[in-house]
Amino acid sequence: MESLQFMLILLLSPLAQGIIKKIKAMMQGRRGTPVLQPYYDLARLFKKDMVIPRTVSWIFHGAPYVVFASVLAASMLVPVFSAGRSTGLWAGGGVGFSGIGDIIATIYTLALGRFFLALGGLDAGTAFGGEGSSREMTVAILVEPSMMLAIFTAAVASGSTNLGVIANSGSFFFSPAHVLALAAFFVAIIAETGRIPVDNPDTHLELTMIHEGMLLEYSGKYLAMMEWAHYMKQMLLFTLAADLFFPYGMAGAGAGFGIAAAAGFWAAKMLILCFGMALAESTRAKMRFFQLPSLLGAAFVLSALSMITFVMTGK
Amino acid sequence: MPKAWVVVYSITDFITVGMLLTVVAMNSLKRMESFIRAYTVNSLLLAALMAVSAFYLDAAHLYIAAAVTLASKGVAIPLLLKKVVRELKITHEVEPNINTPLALVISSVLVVIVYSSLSKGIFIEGFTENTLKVSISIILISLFIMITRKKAVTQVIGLLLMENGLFLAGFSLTYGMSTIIELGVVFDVLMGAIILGVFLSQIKKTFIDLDLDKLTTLKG
Amino acid sequence: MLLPLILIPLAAALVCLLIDNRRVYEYATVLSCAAISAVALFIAWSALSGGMTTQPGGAIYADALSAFMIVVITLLSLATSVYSVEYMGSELEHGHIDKKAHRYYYVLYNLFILTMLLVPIADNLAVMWMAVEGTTLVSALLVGLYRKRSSVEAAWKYIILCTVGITFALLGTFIFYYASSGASGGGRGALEWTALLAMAPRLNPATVRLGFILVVVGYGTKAGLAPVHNWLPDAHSEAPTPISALLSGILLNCAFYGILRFAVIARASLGHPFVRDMMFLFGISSVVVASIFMLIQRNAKRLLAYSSIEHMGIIALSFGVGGPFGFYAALLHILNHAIGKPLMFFVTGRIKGRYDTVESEQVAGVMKTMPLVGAVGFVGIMALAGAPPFGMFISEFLMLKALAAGSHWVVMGVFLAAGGMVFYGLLRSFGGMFLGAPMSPAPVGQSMPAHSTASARIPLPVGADVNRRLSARRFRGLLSGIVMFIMAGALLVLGLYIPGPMDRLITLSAGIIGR
Amino acid sequence: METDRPETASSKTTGKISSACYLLYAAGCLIPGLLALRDLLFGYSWHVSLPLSGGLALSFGGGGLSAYFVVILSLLVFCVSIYSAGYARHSSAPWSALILYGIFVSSMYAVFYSANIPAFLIFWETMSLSSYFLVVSDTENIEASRAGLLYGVMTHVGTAFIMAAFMVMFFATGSLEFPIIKAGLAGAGGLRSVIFVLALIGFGTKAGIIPLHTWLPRAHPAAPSNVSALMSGVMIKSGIYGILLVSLDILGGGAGLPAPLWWGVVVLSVGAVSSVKGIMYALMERDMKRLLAYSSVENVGIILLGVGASMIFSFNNLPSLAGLALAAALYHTLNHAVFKGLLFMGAGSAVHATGTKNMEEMGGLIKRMPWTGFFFLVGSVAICALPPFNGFMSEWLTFQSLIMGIKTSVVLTKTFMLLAGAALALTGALAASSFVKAFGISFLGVPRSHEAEAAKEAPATMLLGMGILSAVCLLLGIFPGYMLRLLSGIPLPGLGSLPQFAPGGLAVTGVACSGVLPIVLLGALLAGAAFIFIFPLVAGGRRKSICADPWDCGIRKLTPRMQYTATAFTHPLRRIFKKIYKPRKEVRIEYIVKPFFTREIEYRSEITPLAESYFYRPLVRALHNVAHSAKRLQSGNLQLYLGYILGTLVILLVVWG
Repeated sequence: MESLQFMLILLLSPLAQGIIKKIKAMMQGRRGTPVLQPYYDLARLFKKDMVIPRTVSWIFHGAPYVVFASVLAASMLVPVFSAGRSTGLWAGGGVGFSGIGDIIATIYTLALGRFFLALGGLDAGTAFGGEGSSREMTVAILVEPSMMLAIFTAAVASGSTNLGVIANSGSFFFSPAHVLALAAFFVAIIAETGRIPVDNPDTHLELTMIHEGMLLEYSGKYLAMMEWAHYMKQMLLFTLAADLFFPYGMAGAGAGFGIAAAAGFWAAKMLILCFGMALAESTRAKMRFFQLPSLLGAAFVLSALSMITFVMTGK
Repeated sequence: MPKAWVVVYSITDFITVGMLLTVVAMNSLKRMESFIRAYTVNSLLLAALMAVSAFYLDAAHLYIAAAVTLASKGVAIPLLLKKVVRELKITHEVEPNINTPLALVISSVLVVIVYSSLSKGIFIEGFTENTLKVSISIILISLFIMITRKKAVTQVIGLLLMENGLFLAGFSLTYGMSTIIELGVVFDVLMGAIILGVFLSQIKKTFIDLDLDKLTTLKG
Repeated sequence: MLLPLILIPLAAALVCLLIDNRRVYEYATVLSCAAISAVALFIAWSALSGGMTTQPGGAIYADALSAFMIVVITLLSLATSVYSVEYMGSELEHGHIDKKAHRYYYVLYNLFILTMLLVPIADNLAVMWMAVEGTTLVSALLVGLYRKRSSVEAAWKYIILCTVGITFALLGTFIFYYASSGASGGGRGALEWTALLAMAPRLNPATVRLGFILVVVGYGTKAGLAPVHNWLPDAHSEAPTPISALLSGILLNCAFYGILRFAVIARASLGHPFVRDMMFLFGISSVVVASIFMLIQRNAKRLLAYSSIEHMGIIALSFGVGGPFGFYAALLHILNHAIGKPLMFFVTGRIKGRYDTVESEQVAGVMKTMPLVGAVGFVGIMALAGAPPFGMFISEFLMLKALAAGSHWVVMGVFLAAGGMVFYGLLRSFGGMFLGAPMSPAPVGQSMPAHSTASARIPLPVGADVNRRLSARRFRGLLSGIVMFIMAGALLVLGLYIPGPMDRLITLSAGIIGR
Repeated sequence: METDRPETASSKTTGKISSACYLLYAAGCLIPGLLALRDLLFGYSWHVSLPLSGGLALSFGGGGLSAYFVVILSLLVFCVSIYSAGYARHSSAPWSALILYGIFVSSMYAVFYSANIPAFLIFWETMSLSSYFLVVSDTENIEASRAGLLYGVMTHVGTAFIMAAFMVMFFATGSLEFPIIKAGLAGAGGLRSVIFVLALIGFGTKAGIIPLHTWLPRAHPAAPSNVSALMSGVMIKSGIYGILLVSLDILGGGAGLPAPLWWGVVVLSVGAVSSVKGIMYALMERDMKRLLAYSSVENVGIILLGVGASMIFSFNNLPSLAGLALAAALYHTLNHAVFKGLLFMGAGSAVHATGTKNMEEMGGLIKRMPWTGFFFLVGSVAICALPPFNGFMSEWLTFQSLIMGIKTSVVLTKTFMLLAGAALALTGALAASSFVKAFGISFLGVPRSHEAEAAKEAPATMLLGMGILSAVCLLLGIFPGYMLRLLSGIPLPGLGSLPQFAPGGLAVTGVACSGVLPIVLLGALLAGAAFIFIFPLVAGGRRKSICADPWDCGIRKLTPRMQYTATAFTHPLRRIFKKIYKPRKEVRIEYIVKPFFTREIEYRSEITPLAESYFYRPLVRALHNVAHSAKRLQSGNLQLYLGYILGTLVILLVVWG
């Protein structure tokens, strides 16, 4: 049963997107689109025909599959609401340890998706695709260190990079190191999911877009896959944040809640994060691309601080 | 110590100092003729020294040595030099690079260095001590003359002067080695002089002038 | 068995002097060199079996060390004579020298060999001095052979500097004699090396020290040890290429041989440290000076000349550090250098034959125009740079070993640093010449050393005569090419395996030096 | 050699013969490879000694570390030789190149087998020189000969340092044989540090650590591509081998004699700097092969991260972690050899097909040479450490060891490990970006030049060589357990105590516990792909797709020149990191009517490598100045020379007379 918990991410990620949109709309005093709008979009896109540029190669066709598969596989590695000993596709797995997938593996699997996303953007040979990929990779370069450092904090604190172990050792949470790390990680999520102030998910103004730039040539089924994968990535990152920094209330964890309760906790955490995201988006304005380093640099400083405080205080 | 030795010492010292003086004096000479003359005097003194000690030590091979020296250094080489000078029409002055007083000072410094640095431990007995020091001084000073003079001919003369000093040293240290060696060395010197003469004419031909300042095309 | 070494070259010289027929005197020279090589090998053999060969009269004699030197001298003179036939031949055919000078060259060549052979077989140190002085006089004439301004200048400097230097060597010799006479109680002294060695422990140290200083400065001048090396680059760059090869390949070693002989006595009376310090002083300064001058040297022959200075410095160092390894390394290095340096001079001569210059800026693409010469040349510079698997690596490695054992770290550091600079200099200059696209469309077919530019200047003879001359030329080129390949091969072989007899000879000689 | 010459009949036959020879090489290298594999698995070792001139000897030995490197070498030589068989057929390679290739390869074998100082030095230098000649083997290429000069000199200087290190060993132990030295050095005390520093400089030059890397990005591209594959794949690993041999095996006294703490710290920092800066320069390159060369610098840095961490751990007496870090380093050594060889071969066939190394003149190659494109893509994914390929596994291990280091060691080393971890993370992202660029710009999009338009697929043998290595990339990625089993056969500190796992699995236990099952990960990926392939058929049903021009903002025609160039792709980073890159930008505009109608706009942007502009150029300039001023000593003035004689004499008389 728990081995299928990734299905939650697969199925509910569009909902999360919808919720965020809704909250934003309400904050901006609009009624906004219905919460289920992302589902409608996906369904429609899946039904549409595709327009394929003449110039593309098989990379263009392959990219959506790789992107989606990588995000899905990554979410299979992550304990959503249960980090139980027996859970997980590969609990033990003959590897002589318990619990579910590895955080570094998760991050790098996501990176695989990003790699092909960028290639797909370049394949059509248009300026916008190239621009999108270039900026995406640049942002990734700026985000990666702070994200990894933030993860290190959690990993070192619990003495493992194994998400199961991390989630199980709920003893430490809300130590100063973790607060700082969480802040850094949140900024990282903003950048990774292409949210304001890094990127504007709703724009199609060529000169400012990053993620949309890469998707510009995609349509129909492929676009649906890309978008879905994007939603899933967003929710996956939320879940990761939860597992790493406030795993309290997971099933099979030290506290050992029941499945239902754990699922409830998870939903709550997700809602909180969605709200935070919406808040961040509607209170900030989109930054110029070359102002990003200051923001992400700040994130890096935060994570470094968290690491250092941990090294110094040991908690 | 037999009385003869004392005499020998006094005379030889007298002569060797004379040789040293001629060499030192050459620092102040400017005209080519006088230069050659000074060299001739120097060689004659050398020959005389050999003869004297040959007489007192009545060693036959020293007479030979003296004769050879006289013939080669006292007569042949000066003539050769004069011939070269005449052929190459080297008339004008032999300008030193540095002025006379300084040259004199430096050469005396050289003498001092030699006298001070040749440790007493070297010598066992005999007139060699003073003579050796003189001869080394002569060699160094004539090398110094070669350094200060511009003309190629003066280089040759300086070289020959060094040979004289060398002969003096060899003679004083060894009472003249075996004659064969004397002859060999003299032969070498003679050949050297001749070949140098050849090259002097070569230089004259190719460089028009015998000034050494011209001979600086090969650098680095 | 030693007299032939003197008589054969003398005879050859007379032949060259008297018979005015190019073929004859060329062959006479080559044959005499071959003959003395044979003799040399015999001497070496007897030295290996029975120790020293003495001649009635005792003025000349040969022990293992002399035998070693004789072998080196004769074999190299043979190679050079073959190369001379090609090189001077083409010089003649392109009118760089006239017929008279051409013959005159061979006369002097034989005399030069003669004088050089006299050095190692002289037991009497004064005789040895005469021989060395003789080499100066003869080779000075050879250096000035071209009668150009530059060559005359070089010859002049050469003869003046070397004569001045050598004067001090004779003075030093006298002083040794004096010391010996002192040792024999004021009686007649000795100039025979053997005798001196016998009484070495009783010699007055102060006297010996003075004498040794004078000898080192004197013969050091001739051996091209900095800071009294200045004649060397000029003479090497201006002499006809085969003579440059002889100068750096043998002559320097002959002069250094003089130092070696005296050093043995000096060590016996003063102990090793004094000799070591003198050698380190001159060795280090030579290596440093040479490496600095090689950095930006543009003229290939001058570059090689400086490299000779460096190698003499290395020999001095490894002799200075001493110990069985040190002495062995010194002699082995003498051997290697005597093969590698002439080889590079031959290569340079080929380049000059093709491009009519040895300025590295004006030469490019040798690998294209003369692939074999380029390949041999690369082998040569790698060997000279002391890179494995060539002979010099072994000798330098042995020296380093000895240095490390004696913990002379400063010397080692300087040597290694200089080695880097030397490698840069060699590779920069020669690499530039060998690589790149050939600038002027040069005629192909490298066995025929036709001057691309000079042949334009000189109208070549016509008709059947041309063919005959061309074929003869091709033949000569082929011969010297073979010689060059043999030498390159020898460098490689010495790096991997020293033939047993040669090894024993070197070991014996090392024993003599290290006595 | 890169350009196709018109094939005459003779050149065809030479091509046939030389490709046959290359196949022989390929067959030949299997023997030592398999033997070494056996030694490694069953812990055999052997030792032979041959006499050398001068009373020296050449000793060789196998087993352990050297066996591991021999395996790497053989694997790569096998594939590269097969590749070269096709390569030589179409490029007018001279005979010398064929022979030199043989010398180069065999000298590398000899280096790994060497068991005493003379053997090591001789074959080390032979390896360097033969590679030098291979770099300049296209004798008319002046740029190559310049690169060769730099390479030759730097490697020679490096060898000098190695020699010095060995000489100190000899001084300390009185022996030239590694085993005896190993035994004797235990009590050497401070000398060990001297040896370590000298060796690190010497071998670091060959390994291409910053700032000793300058020769690498010049020499590797200049060599023919099959050779650059070997140079980047294995030769620089010989530097790593040397560092491991000296600092862990020999100085470790065999018995894991712990290194001083600062050794590990130095190696770790060197590794961090090299990895980050190497990949940053790689990112800025337009020249495909130089990009790959710079990324080699990065990967050497990553390897050194592992080595340094392992040193620190063994100092802190944590053998299992030391083993883990070392395993990571060795594993990455193999991996880098594999995918860098693969990438260089791919680049080689691309360059061969287009006749240029500049990526901005390629483009769209994947449609013209699909297989090459595919293999290059595999290599790129692997080198970016993306699962499920091999690069990921070794970097994962490195990450693990660093994180555990942060957890366990003292504050000072904690900090260093922390920085190293951040560097590694940054490196990963930068690498991804540069290889997105490398692959995207040169293989995707529209051809940017006629040559690229006319490019042809490489011949089968070349593809075969690449194909094997691609397969190896995947296998090494999904069966890491076997690798650890292999590594635990090496007698180096900690490797013995490596935990064993199921072939597919890889895990860290002890201080921490985590692990991955790459094979399952692969399964997950496939499952995800399958799901998303099936889902639309169910949900949306089959839809047709229309072909159209890409979106052009209403300009009627998009030309290839409107694509994003490599320069443009990295422009943001050039701006963000301008402190490090110090970019020089110049824009030249020709006007018809100023300032409105321009005839031509030229935009040039270059970056200045720090090490060169602040260390090497000044050094060379200084040397040249010294040399120039020294010329005055040889002024051609005879009197001066005579003065030298007099001066020398007088001084000696005064001092000793």
